[in-house]
Amino acid sequence: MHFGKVSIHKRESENIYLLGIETSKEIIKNFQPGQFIKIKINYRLDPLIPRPFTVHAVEENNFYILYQIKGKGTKALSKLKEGEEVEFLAPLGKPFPVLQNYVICAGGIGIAGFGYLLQCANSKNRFKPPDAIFYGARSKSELVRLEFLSEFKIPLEIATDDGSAGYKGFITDLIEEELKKEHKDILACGPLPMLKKIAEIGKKYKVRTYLVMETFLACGIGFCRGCVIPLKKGGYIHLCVDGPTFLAEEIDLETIS
Amino acid sequence: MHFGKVSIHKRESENIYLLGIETSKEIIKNFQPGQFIKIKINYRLDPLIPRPFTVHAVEENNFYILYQIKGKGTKALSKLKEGEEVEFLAPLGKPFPVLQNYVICAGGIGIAGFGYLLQCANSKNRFKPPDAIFYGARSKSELVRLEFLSEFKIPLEIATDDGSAGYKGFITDLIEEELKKEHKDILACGPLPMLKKIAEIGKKYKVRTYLVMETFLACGIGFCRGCVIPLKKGGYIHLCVDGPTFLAEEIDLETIS
Amino acid sequence: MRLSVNLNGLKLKTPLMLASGTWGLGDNIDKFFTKEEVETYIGAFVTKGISVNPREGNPPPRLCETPCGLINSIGLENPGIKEFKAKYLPMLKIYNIPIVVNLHGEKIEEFLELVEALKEEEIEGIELNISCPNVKKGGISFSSDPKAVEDLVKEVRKSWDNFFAVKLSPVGAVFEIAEICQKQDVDAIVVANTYPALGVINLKPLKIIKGGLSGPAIKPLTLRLVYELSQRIDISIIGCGGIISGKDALEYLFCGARAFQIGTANLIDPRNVIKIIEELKTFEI
Amino acid sequence: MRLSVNLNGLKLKTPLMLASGTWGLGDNIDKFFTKEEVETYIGAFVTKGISVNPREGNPPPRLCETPCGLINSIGLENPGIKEFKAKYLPMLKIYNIPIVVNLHGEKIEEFLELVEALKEEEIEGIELNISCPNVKKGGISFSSDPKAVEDLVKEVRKSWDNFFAVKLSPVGAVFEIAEICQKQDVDAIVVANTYPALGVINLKPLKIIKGGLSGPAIKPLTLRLVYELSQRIDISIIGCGGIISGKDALEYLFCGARAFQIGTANLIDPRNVIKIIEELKTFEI
Ligand SMILES: Cc1cc2nc3c(=O)[nH]c(=O)nc-3n(C[C@H](O)[C@H](O)[C@H](O)COP(=O)(O)OP(=O)(O)OC[C@H]3O[C@@H](n4cnc5c(N)ncnc54)[C@H](O)[C@@H]3O)c2cc1C
Ligand SMILES: Cc1cc2nc3c(=O)[nH]c(=O)nc-3n(C[C@H](O)[C@H](O)[C@H](O)COP(=O)(O)OP(=O)(O)OC[C@H]3O[C@@H](n4cnc5c(N)ncnc54)[C@H](O)[C@@H]3O)c2cc1C
Ligand SMILES: Cc1cc2nc3c(=O)[nH]c(=O)nc-3n(C[C@H](O)[C@H](O)[C@H](O)COP(=O)(O)O)c2cc1C
Ligand SMILES: Cc1cc2nc3c(=O)[nH]c(=O)nc-3n(C[C@H](O)[C@H](O)[C@H](O)COP(=O)(O)O)c2cc1C
Ligand code: FES
Ligand code: FES
Repeated sequence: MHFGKVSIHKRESENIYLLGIETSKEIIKNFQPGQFIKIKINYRLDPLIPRPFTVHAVEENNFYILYQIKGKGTKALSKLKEGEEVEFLAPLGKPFPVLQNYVICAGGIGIAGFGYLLQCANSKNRFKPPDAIFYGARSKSELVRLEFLSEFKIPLEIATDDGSAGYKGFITDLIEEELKKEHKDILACGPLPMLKKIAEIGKKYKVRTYLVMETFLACGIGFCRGCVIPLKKGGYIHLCVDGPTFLAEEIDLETIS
Repeated sequence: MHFGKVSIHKRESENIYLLGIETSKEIIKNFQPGQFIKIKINYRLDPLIPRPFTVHAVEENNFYILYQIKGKGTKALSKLKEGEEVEFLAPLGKPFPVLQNYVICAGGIGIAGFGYLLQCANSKNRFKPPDAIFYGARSKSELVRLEFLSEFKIPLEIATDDGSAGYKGFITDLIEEELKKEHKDILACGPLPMLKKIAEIGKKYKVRTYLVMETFLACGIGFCRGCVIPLKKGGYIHLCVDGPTFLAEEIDLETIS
Repeated sequence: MRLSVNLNGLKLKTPLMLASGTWGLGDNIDKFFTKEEVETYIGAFVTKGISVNPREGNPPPRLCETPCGLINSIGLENPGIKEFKAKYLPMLKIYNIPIVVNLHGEKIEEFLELVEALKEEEIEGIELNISCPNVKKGGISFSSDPKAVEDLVKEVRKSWDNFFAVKLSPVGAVFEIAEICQKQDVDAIVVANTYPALGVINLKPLKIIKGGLSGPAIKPLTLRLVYELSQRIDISIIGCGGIISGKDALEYLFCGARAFQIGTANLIDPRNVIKIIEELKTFEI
Repeated sequence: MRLSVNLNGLKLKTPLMLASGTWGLGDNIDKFFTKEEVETYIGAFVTKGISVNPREGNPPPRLCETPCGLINSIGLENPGIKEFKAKYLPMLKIYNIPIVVNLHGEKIEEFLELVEALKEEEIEGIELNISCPNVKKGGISFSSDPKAVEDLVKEVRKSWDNFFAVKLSPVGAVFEIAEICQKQDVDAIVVANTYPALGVINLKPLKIIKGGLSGPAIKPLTLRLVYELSQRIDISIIGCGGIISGKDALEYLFCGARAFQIGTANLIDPRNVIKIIEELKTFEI
């Protein structure tokens, strides 16, 4: 595990927090967008297993994660104070694929990983900027990091379930509108129902569609074989080493719930 | 459980901390010297069982505990930050006996409970001030709260194992000197070997000798029957409801290790 | 969710029962609960294990904390049936909730003597502890000897008409014994008691404690037993093992238990009872 | 303390073995350890359970965290003996430490086929998994069928001269099987595998996982088994269950184990191995 220190810990919405961790440049220089870290939550035995979070952004010798409170691990994480030491394993998993003409689609906390993608694309890295960012949430108050996202000068399309900001309805409706106009690849992260819908749309418009998947992880490094995603062709693939981003057509989304 | 807020958390020596908890006067007004609280350490499941600490001092709507890091519970406790909420059960156990001509004897962290006794004795309460405080520790750096103790204008006799402050040797040597001069009752709290020695001295000089005992507690309230101290006459007594202070002659100190 | 439960005639206002040995014998209840709270939140009292003669219990150490668990080796300290009836039962009777007396015997005759002594009292139920792992005779031997359990249960059923539960050990011939209970018309089985465990108090010189493990650590183990048993047999199951939150309790109820007992949770905070029921109430079902 | 151990001829530089299924098959070791670290800290590798044919394992969910524990239901995903020998074994051979292959079969013939396939390799040892609680045939049945274990162990011992360990299930006929192993000249028993457990992934609709519980939660249970076994029999015991610190490891060594394996600790932090051994080193003995 690597060591770091909490440099910032900020509430971004009722349930979403931004956590900055200061560590060495040596460590951070290996991070690529789409990869994740596994962070040890408190120094005692409960929760036992470190939890995974995508790298949200990088700045000098700091990196950031953006996380939503779900259960006991994230609740415990939210008690971390600035200055406290944290242990983490990183970088883990495979980076996002390098795409050319594409849009990104985030549902809720699914926005987390795209921050770093935008940063990299912005700094003449091998990653290219997306043509647009589609970002949906339940309501306006749950849309986070808008200021940060707007820095990249990329068209931002917003949808909320209650219409309190942007389009009223699912973000997938907006994506479908976009694809009707022009075929573009999709890179999507968000709740399972959204991903299933995206996979349908991607299939319909015959565009390459990548989904960032989730599952409970133990080791995060290929040791335990616990993080399987079922494949359409039969058998399984391991999220922590082969993912978390997968081509939609290869995954057996039906059997996942 | 009652709720409180950390009002102060201060390191007093390498391993000893002073923790102040702000709560309501309603709760504190029931506290008597010698009683203890059981504090829930962190909001997760490890450590599972709240740990017991004697009331060290009381001030307005704050009470204090003085504790030494021993294992995982006290280590976790030491991470509490000012302003954080804590849950505790209190007051538990029986108060110190009310003695007339007596000395108190503290070994190491055994000093904790006597602070509140001195405060009470000072405020024309039914508790009487001791004739002297005997306080021993391994070395000068482990003698804590000396300034606070000196406020009560009671003779303070110090001993350290290494002679870095006061008498070089065991505090029990000084007590024996004192008893040779004049017979006085003893109220003692400290490590088991010290308590055994005190019991011997008490017997030799035929004075009433009270020992504050320790054992791992679960409920702290008489429910579980886990906190037994063996009696000389056979059978057991329960530390959490009948103690923690016991007449030395009643306890079977031999079998305790 | 609806809280009241009827366990073969034993009517509980809530499915929560206070597990044996973890809240005393009624002597300190009033320090932590009002009468109204007791009657609102607690489905039933289960007493500390009572034996024919008083028992002073095991020498210390009797407790050891382990990761998310607690080992105890109390050794069934209790005042004996006579003093229980004279001194403690009247304190419990103040409350208008069912009392279930947990019985400990080392032989069938002892159990029958206890049952006899309770007949004249207004007591809603009994629970046979055939599982205590701390006492060599009695406990351990019954749980690995289905035939002995059959004889015991048959005799007790003959002489006790009210609610009759058997508390199983989680080790040994669990499934066989559960089936025997069903066949012998036992009203419910409590699944389960603590797990045989060892804690190291000191390494050098080695000082250990052998006792029963309870608390959150064992929840996934006992939950498995409850689930498997509920799939195989029809007798009412009272789940018991590691419950400290409303969610834990719901897991038991969804996995086949009709009621549940909480033990270690009482030791952590006597008012956990209230937190658990309040949490259950908010659950939509 | 002195770290090296000789287990009936199997020479370990440290008493720490990497438990089966919790560090892969050597494919990622070099990302977390230098060769020197491996050879300094790790007493022996125990591979993931290998079967005759490749197995793709169970459908998700395969994991569920519980209080201080982890339930897994991997279902023995492995590439099969042939690919193991061709692809993975060479990666392990890079390191100068003993390799123990964990074998999984559902019948005696399968185990013998595996042993045969390993004879031509330079492998220091084998460990029979007769305890995996996830696979209906094989695992569960062996651990509750001492006679079947006797036949199995006798046959394997005939055809395997190097180090031979049997990994017990903590449930079932533990003591009987341990005695059989001793009688049949098995070199060591691993005490023990995971405990049958159930985790609730979702309440409504109910989604559960049945699998084996590992991690700190089970330490007091397995420690008890190790202690009781070491009091009764003479065979070398390798303790395994819930070790995540040097102190945990010492508890096993003081309670009768001659070496130990760590499983879940590897999943929490692959470098826990080093922390554990460094902690052991500082212990005065
Ligand atoms: C590669 C990866 C990257 C991630 N990046 C982010 C990120 O950037 N930001 C973010 O907020 N979150 C991210 N997550 C999700 C995050 O890791 C989880 O929300 C977090 O681990 C939840 O932990 P918890 O202890 O709070 O909740 P838990 O108490 O662990 O429970 C969370 C939920 O998961 C369910 N659950 C538990 N076990 C299983 C199982 N075996 N199978 C299915 N469901 C189960 C529980 O029932 C519960 O509903 C990522 C996940 C992965 C795999
Ligand atoms: C009534 C009472 C009042 C107290 N007041 C104070 C106080 O004012 N200040 C203060 O600093 N401390 C006080 N203590 C002691 C304090 O409660 C303990 O030091 C603390 O609980 C240790 O917790 P821990 O988790 O840090 O250590 P733990 O990890 O619990 O271990 C501490 C030590 O106890 C040993 N141990 C564990 N279980 C047992 C057992 N069953 N039997 C014997 N030994 C065991 C462990 O091996 C270890 O050496 C008091 C204790 C009691 C009973
Ligand atoms: C301190 C203590 C004392 C116990 N005494 C008894 C007893 O006398 N009789 C009995 O049947 N069970 C006894 N038990 C077991 C509990 O009733 C309960 O079955 C067990 O602790 C598991 O539940 P839990 O995990 O909620 O604690 C005792 C448990 C503890 C912790
Ligand atoms: C993810 C996972 C996979 C495992 N796979 C195997 C296996 O293939 N064969 C086996 O004998 N034991 C297997 N085990 C059991 C471990 O080797 C070990 O016996 C058990 O986890 C208890 O030790 P621990 O508490 O240190 O994890 C596995 C355990 C885990 C957690
Ligand atoms: S989480 Fe262990 S292999 Fe993926
Ligand atoms: S600690 Fe439970 S009775 Fe004293």
